[in-house]
Amino acid sequence: MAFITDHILTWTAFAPALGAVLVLAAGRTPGAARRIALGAALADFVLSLHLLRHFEAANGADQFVEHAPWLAGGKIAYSLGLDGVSLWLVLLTTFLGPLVILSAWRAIAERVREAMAFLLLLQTAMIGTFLARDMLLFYVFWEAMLIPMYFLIGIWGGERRVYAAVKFFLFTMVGSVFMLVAILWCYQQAGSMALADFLQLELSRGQQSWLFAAFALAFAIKVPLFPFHTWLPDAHVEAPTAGSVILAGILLKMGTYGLLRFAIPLFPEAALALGPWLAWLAVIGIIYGALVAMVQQDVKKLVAYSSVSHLGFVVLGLFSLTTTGAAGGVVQMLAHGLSTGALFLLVGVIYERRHTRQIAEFGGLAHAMPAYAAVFLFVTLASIGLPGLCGFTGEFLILFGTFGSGLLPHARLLVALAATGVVLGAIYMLWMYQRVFLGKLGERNRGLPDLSVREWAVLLPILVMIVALGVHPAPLLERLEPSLERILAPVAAIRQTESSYGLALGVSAAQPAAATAALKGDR
Amino acid sequence: MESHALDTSLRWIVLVPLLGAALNGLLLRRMPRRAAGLLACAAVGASFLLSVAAVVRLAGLEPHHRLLADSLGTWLDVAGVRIELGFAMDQLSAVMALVVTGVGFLIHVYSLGYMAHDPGFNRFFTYLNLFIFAMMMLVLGENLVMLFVGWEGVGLCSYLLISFWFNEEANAAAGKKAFIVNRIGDFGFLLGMFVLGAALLPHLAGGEGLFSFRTIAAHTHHLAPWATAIALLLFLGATGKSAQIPLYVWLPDAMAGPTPVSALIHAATMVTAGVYMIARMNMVYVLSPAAMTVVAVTGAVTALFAATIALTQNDIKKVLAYSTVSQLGYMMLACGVGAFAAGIFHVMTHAFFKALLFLGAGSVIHAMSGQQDMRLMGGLRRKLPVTWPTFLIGTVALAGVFPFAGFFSKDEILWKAFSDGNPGLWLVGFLGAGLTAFYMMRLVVLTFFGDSRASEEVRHHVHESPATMTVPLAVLAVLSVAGGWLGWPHFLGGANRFEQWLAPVFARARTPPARSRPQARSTAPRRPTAPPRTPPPPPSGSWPRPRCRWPCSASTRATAPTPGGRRWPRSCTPSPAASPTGCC
Amino acid sequence: MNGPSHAMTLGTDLPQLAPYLVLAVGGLAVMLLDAFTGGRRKDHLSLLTLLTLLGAAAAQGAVPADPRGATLMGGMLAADRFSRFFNLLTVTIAMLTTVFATSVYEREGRHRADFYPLVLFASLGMMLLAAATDLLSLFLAIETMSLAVYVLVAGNRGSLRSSEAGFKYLILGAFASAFLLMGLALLYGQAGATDYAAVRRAVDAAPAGGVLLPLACGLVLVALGFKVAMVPFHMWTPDVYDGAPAYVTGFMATGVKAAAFAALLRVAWLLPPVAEVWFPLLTVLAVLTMTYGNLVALSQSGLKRMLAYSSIAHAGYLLLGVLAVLNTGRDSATAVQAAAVRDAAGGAILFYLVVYALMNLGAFGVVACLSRSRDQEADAIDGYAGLSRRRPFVAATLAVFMFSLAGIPPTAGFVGKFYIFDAVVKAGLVPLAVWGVINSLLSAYYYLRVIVVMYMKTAEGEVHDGHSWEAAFTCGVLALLVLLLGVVPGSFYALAAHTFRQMTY
Amino acid sequence: MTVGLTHYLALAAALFLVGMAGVLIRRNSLIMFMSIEIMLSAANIVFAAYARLHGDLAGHVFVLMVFAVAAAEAAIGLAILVEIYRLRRSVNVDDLNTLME
Amino acid sequence: METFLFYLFGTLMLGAAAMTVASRSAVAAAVWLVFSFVCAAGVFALLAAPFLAILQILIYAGAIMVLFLFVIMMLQGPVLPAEVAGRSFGRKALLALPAAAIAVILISWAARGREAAFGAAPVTGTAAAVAELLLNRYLLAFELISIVLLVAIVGAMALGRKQEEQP
Repeated sequence: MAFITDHILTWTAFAPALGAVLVLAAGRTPGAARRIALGAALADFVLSLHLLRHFEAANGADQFVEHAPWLAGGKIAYSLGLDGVSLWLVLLTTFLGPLVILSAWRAIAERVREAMAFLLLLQTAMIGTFLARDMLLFYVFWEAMLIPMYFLIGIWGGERRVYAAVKFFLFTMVGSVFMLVAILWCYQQAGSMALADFLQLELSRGQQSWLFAAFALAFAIKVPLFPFHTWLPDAHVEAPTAGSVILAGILLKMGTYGLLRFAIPLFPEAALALGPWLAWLAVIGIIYGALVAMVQQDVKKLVAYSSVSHLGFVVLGLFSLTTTGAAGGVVQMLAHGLSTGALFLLVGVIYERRHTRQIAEFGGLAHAMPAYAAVFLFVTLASIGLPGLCGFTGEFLILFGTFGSGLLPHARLLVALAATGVVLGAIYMLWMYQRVFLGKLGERNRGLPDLSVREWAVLLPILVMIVALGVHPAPLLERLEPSLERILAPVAAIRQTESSYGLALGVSAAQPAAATAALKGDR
Repeated sequence: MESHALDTSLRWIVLVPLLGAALNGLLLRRMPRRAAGLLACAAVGASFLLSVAAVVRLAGLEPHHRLLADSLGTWLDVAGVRIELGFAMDQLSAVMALVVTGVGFLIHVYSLGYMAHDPGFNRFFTYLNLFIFAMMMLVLGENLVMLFVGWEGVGLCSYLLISFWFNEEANAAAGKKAFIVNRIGDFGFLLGMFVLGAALLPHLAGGEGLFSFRTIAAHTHHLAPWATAIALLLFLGATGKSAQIPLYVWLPDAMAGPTPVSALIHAATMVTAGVYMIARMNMVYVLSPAAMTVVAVTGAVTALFAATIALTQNDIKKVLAYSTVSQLGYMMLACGVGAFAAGIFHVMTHAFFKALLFLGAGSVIHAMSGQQDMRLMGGLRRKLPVTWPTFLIGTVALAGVFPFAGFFSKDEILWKAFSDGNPGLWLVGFLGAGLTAFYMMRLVVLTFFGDSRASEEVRHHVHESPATMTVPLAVLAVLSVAGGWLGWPHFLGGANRFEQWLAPVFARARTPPARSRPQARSTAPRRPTAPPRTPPPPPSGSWPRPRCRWPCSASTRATAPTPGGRRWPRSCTPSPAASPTGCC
Repeated sequence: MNGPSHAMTLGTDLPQLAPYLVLAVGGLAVMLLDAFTGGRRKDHLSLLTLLTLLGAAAAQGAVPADPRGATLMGGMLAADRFSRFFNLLTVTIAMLTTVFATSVYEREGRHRADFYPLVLFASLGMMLLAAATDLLSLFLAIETMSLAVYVLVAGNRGSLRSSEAGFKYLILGAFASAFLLMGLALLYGQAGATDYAAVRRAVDAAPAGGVLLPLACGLVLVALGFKVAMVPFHMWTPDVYDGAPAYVTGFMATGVKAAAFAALLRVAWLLPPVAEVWFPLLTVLAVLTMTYGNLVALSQSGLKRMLAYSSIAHAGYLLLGVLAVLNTGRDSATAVQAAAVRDAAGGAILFYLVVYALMNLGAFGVVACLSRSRDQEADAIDGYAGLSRRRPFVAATLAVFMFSLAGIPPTAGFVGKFYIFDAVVKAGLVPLAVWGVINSLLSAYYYLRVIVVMYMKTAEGEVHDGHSWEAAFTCGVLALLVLLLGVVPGSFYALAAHTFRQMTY
Repeated sequence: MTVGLTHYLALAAALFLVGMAGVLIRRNSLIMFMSIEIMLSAANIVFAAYARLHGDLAGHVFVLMVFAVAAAEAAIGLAILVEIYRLRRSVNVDDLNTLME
Repeated sequence: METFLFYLFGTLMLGAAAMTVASRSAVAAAVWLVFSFVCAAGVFALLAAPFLAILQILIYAGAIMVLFLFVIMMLQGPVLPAEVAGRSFGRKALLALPAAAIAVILISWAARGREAAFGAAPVTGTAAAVAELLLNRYLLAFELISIVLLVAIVGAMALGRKQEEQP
C-alpha cells in the first residue's frame, strides 16, 4: 500500500483516469462499462477518505505534498498539495462521482463506454484542479476539464446541445486565456510556476489590478458571476443529468475556488480595491438569479438560475475577505454542490419518466410519487437555506462574515441586499414546488412510479450529507479555518493594523482606527 | 459565566419528538394508523413529562441560579464565531416548554379523533411531531441561532401543515404564503442577529458562545449603540412569526390547514414565538426605548385592527384567526411596555383558551361535516353537549371575564400599558378588549344559539365528537379557567407567582454586569413613581443603563407592598367591569 | 585567388552530408525503379521511399553533430544541431506523408509514380533549406523544395483543381523567388561574399542609416513570409491547400512551413540589427496574420480550406516567436538575459513547429484516410457528421488534433502555444501575447465545429467513408504523440531550446 | 558622368519594378510568367554589378544558377499551363476559379 | 563609351521589358522579352561578365524563350482574344514605362556626384574563371542545381504523361 499512500494525491487524482482507460479498454458491453466506472469512482472515494483520515486538522499548510520537476528545469513542476479548502472540495468531487455514475446508469443508454470514460476523465481533471500547486499544472487541469464536459453536453445533451456545448466551451475559454497571459506574466516575474513563488511576488498596485482582473475574469465566468452567467442556463438545461450534476456540483466551484486560492491571495491589494466590485456583482447576481428563476417555465432552468443566485453568495463571502465569510463561502460551495446536485438528479428522475421538464406539465405529483416529493421538498429546503440543513450553514457564515467585514465597503448594505435572496429563494423554489407537486394530479402523471432503489441509492447519501453539513459542520470548519487563515494572510498583512471584523460606527473601512475611537468615545 | 446545572434531559425533550417524526416519516407507508398516532402522542407525552421533570428540577434550584443547560457540542466555531449546539432551560423556557408540550400533547390526542379518517393520517402526525421538535428547539435553544433554527423549523412545519390537504391549490398557496411572509420576517431576524453578532464579536473572550443569551446578557453594554437596530430588526422577524402588522397577512390564510393545526400552531404555540423571542431578548430591547415604543405601538394597533376585522368574518376559523392576531398584538404591547412577564403570561393563558376555542371550532366543523360558515350554523347548543360548554368557557376566557384565565393576563397587560404612562396605548388595548368580547359573543351566538341554518343533510349528521376530541377540550377548559390563577394579582390578594417566577429572567438584563449579583430587588426602592416620558440621556462614560419605564417589577410589589388601589388607575377598571359593556 | 580549394574538404564533410546524399540517391533510385518496372504494381515504390527516408534518418543519427559547429562545403551548409533537428523532422514528415499517400493510392488502385521521387527531392530541399548557411545554398534549397512541391500540388492528372492550385502556387512562388533573389543580390553586394559569416561581418560593420541592407533584409523576409503564408503574402494558401490532394497539403503545411521557419530563424539571427528596422512592420504583419487566418477560417465549410486558413493563423503565432527572438536586443536587459529569452523563444518555435507538424499532418491524414479517392476527398466538414459512430477511432484522433490545434490542454498544441506566449511575455511583448491568446480563443470556435459535427450531429443518409488501416493507425500514433507531448513536453522542449542555442552560421 | 554601381542598381530597380507591375497588373498567365523573368534578370544585373564591384565571381555563379532555376521553373510552369489549357481552354488567371467555389 | 553603352543597353532593355509587360499579344511580349534579354547580355558584357553574357543569350534568349514561344504557339488560338476582349491591361501596363523612366532619372539624380566609377575590372568572368569557382567553392551548388533540373525533368514528365497507368 505504501506506493499508494506515498503518492496518495496522485492516486486520488488519477484513479478515475485509470478507470477511464479501463472502461475504454474493457467496457465491451454497456453494463461492464458502467460497473467498471462505478468501481473506479468508488475506489477514488475510498482514496479520498484516506485523505480525510490522515489530514491534520490544525495544519493550514499543504499536506501530502508531491513535487516533481516537470518543465523548464523544474521551474514548472508537477506539484500537488492538499489543504483544508482543497480537502473538502476533493471530497465533494469524489463523493458525487459514484453518484453521478449511478444516476447515469439508465439515463445514458447509448455510447455508454464513452460517457463513462468522459465522466471519469472529468473527475480527474477536477480533482487535479483542486490539488495543483503549480500554476501551469493548474491551468492544464483547468482547461482539460472543458473537454469531457463539452462532450458530455454535446453528445448526450438535449435538443440544443450543440449550441450549449459550444457556448459553454467558448465562454469558459474566453476567461481562461486571459488568465494564461497573466500567469505567464507572473511566471516571468517570479521565475517559477510554483504557487508559493507567485505568492512571494511583490507587485505594484497597477500590476496587481491588471492581473487580478485577468484572473477574476476567468473565475467569474466559471462561477458564473453576473453578467457572465449566460452560458450557464443553456449548459445546464441541455446537459444530461449527470452532466448537470457535475456542472452544478463541482465545476462551478472551480471559479470560486480559483478566486479564493489565487485571485485574492496573489493580488491582495487588488482584491481589496476591486473586490467590492465583484461583491456588488455577486449581490446583483443573487437577486437577478432569483428573479429570473422565478419566471422560468422549465424546472431545470429554474434550478440553473438558482445556481447563479447561490454562487453569488459564495462570491460575496469570499470578498468579505474575512475568515468567517470565506469559510461560509466554502461551506456554501459544498452545500450548493450537494443541494443543487441533488436537485438536478431529481429533475433527471422526473425527466426520465415524463421526458419533459415543463412546470406546466406537472402538478400534484406528490399524490403519485410521495417519496419523490418528500425528497424533493427536503432538497428544496436545503437549497433555500433552512436551518439545520446545509444551505443555512453557508449562508449564515457568509452573511455574518460579510456583515461586519471591515475590508468591504458598504458591507452591511450588501448583506441586507443579499439577504433578500433568502426570501426570493423561498419564493421561487416553493412556488415551483407548489406547481409541480401540489394541487391536483393530472391525467398524464397518474401512475408514475416512485423512486426506484437505484435512485434512492443515489439520493440517500446526498440527503445524509445535507443534514450532516447543516447540523454538524464543526469538523469541516475545524479543518478549514487554518487553511483559510493562511490563504487570507496576504490580505490581512496589508491591513494588519485593522481589525477585519466588527461593526464600525458608520465609518468606512478606510478609517478603522477612527471607527474604534468613535465607538469608544460613544461609550 | 454563571454557573448552571447540566441536565442532559433537555436534549431528549427536544429530540424525542424528532425521533417520533423520524420513525413515522421513514415508515410512513408501513406504519399502521393506530400505531403511528400513538407513537406521535407518546413522543409528545414523553417530551411533556420530561419537561415537567426538568421544571421541577429547575424550581428546586436557587432562584437566581435557575438554569439548566445541555450541550450537544459546538455547531460551528470559526474565527471566533462560536455557536453551541446547546439547550438551556430557565424560567421563561420552562413556561414555554410546558405550554408547548402540554397543549401540544392535548392537541395530538385530539387529532387522533379529528384526523381519524384522513388518508394522510400518518403524515399528519409526522408533521405534528416535527413541529413539536422545532418548537422545543426554539424554546430551549441556548442561543439566538438555535432559536432561529427552531424558528425556521416551525415555519417549515407550518408550511407543511397548512398545505396538508395539498390537493386544493388554495391550500398549497396558503402554505407557501405563510412560509414566504415568515421569510420576510426572517430576513429582519437574520440581519438583527448579524448586527448583534458583529457588535459583540470583537469584545468576546475565547470560549464564549457568540449568540448565547448568556453572552448577550453579559455584554449588553457593548450592544448599546446598536440596540435600536438589533431590536427593530429582530422585531421585524417577530412581526412575521407573530402575525403583527404588516406581516399578519398569512395567518388568516393559514386556516386552510386542519383545525388541530390551527389550534396548535396558529394559536397556541408557534405564533407566540415572536413574543417569546422578544421576551428572551429583553436585555437588548430595554436598551432601546425607541424600539420598545415601536413594539408597543405595533402591538396595540394590531390588537385593535385585527379585532375590527374579526368583527366582519363569517368563517368560524377566520374569526378565531383574527382574534389570534389581535391577542398577539396584546402580547406585543406587553413586551413593548416592558411587561415581558405579562406578555408571556398572556401567551400561556392564550394558549389554553385559544387552543380550546380552535379545537372546539374543530369539533363544530367536524359535526357540521366540514362546514365553516357561521351563517349556516346555529342551534348547536343541544347537539354538542361537551363542545358547547367548553367553547363557552374559552370564549369568556378570551373575552377576559373574571376569574377566567384571560382576565388575569389581559388585565395585567392593560394595566402595565397604562402605568407605563401610555394611556393612548391603554385606550387602544381597551377598545380592542371590548371588541374581542363582542366578536366572540357574536360567534357563540351565531354558532350555538337560535335555529339551525344548515341544510337538511348536514343537520341530520350533526353529532358530538368522539372522546379523543372531547377529553382534550375538557382539559383545556379547566386550564382556561384555572390557568390564570397563577398570576393572581396583588390587588386581589394574590402573589402573582407567575411574574415572580419569571422575574429573574427579566431582571438580569436590567442589572449592570459590573455588579456581582444582579438583583432586581435592589432597584425597587428607587422607583416608587412613574418615570418621565422621555428618558434622560444615559450618562456618558458609563454603560447606558436601561431605564425601567414602568414603576415596578414583580419584585417591587413583592418587597414593597402598596395599596392595590393606588396601583390601579381609576380609568383602568378591571376587565370584568368592561366586558359586559362590550358585550351585547 | 578564391582561398583554399573547398573540394578538398568534400572527403571530410562526406559523413555529415550522408543524409542529403541518401535522399538524393534514393530519389534517383525510386525514379529508376519506376521506369524499369513499368506499369506493374507500385507498392515497392513506397517501400523504397520509406526505406530511403529511414536511411536518411539513420545516416543522420549515425553521424554525431559536429562538435565544432562547423559548416560544410566551405560554408554552404551547417552541420549543427539545428540542421539535425530539422532533418529528422523533415524525414518524419515525409514518411508520414508517404504512408498517407500510399493509403490513398492503394484504395484507389492506382499509384502516382512521380509522387515518390518528388517527395524525396522536396524533403531534400527542405533539409537543405534548414541547413543553408550560404545565400546560394539558401536559394537553391528553396527552389529545390518549391519546384518539387509545385509538381506535387499540380500532379493530380486530370484534376483541374489540382492543376490550378499548382499553377497559382508556382506563379506566386516564382514571384516570391524573384524577391528573394533581389534580396540575396543586395546582401551579396554588401558582403562581397555569399556565406552567412561574411554577411554577418558586413552587417556588423555596416554604418547606421544604410538603406540597402534593410531593403535586402525586407526582400528576403517577404520571400520567406510568402513561404510561411504570412499576410499579405498568404493569398495562395487557401487555394493551394484546397486544390492539392490532402496528403500533399499536409506535407506542404508542415514541411514547407517548418523549413521556411528554419531559414527565417537563421536569417533573423543573422541580421538582428537590420531586421530590427522591420520589427514594427513585422509586428503588424504577425498580428494581421493571426487575425486574418482565424477570422476567415471561421466561415469555411471545407476542412482543408479551414486548415489552410488556420495554418495562416499558426504562422502568425510562430511569427510572434520570431518577434520574441528579434526583440531581445531591444530591451536594456543584460546580454545573458537577452540570450536566455532568445533561446526560450527559439526553442518555443522549434517545439511548436514539431507539434504543429504532428497535429496538422494528423488532421490531413484523417482526411486522406477517409477519402474514397483522389477526386472524392473527405473535405466537406458537414460530411463528418456522425463520424464518431462510424469510425470512433479516427474521429477520436481527429478530435485530439482539433483540440491540439485549438491549444487546449492537455494536448501538445497547448504546450506549444504556452511556450510561444511565454517567450513573447518574456521578451516584454505582453500586448502581443494577449492578442495571440485572444486569437487562439477565436480559433477554438472553428476547431470545435469539426468536433461538434463529428460527435454531435448525425449523418443524413448513407455515408461511405474510405478507410485505410495504415492511415488510421498512423493517425492514432500521431494523436498519442500529441497527447504525450502535451503531458511531458519538458525534455523535448529542452532539446529544442538546446538545438536553437547551438545554431551556427 | 561616370557610370558606376548606382547606375546599375537603378537600372535593376527599374526593371524589377516593371516586372513586378507586370505580375500584379496583367492577367495573362504567360505574360505574368515573363514579368517574373524580367524581375529575375533585374536581380541578375545586381549580382553582376556587385561582382564587378567586389571583383568576386561568386555573383556570376549565382547568376548562372538563376538561369538554371529559371529554366526549371519555366519548364514546370509551362507544363502545368498546358495541362490547364487542356482541361479548361483558357490560361487567363481570372478563369482559374475552380477553387473559389 | 561605357557610359554610352550603359545608357543604350539600359534604356533598350528597360523599354523592351516595359513593352513585354504592356503587350497585348503573348507572342509580342515574348519577342520583346527576347530583345530585353539580348540587351541584358550587353549589360553583362559591360560588367566584365562575358560568360554570363553568352549564357544569357544562349539559355535565356535562346532556350527558355523558345520554350515560351512554343507553348504560346500551341495555345495561341483561343488564349489571347479572351484577354483582349475582356480587358485593357495592356494600356494600363504601359504606364510602367514612364514610371520606370522616372525611377531611373530619380536614382541617377540621387547618385549624382557620389557615383564612383568601377575602374578597371580586377577579374573577368570568363568561363574558365567561373568554372573554377563553381567546381570548387560552389561544388555543392553545382550538385544542387542538377537536382533542381532533375526535379524539373521529373515534374515535366509527370505532368506531360498522357494518362496515369490504370491498374
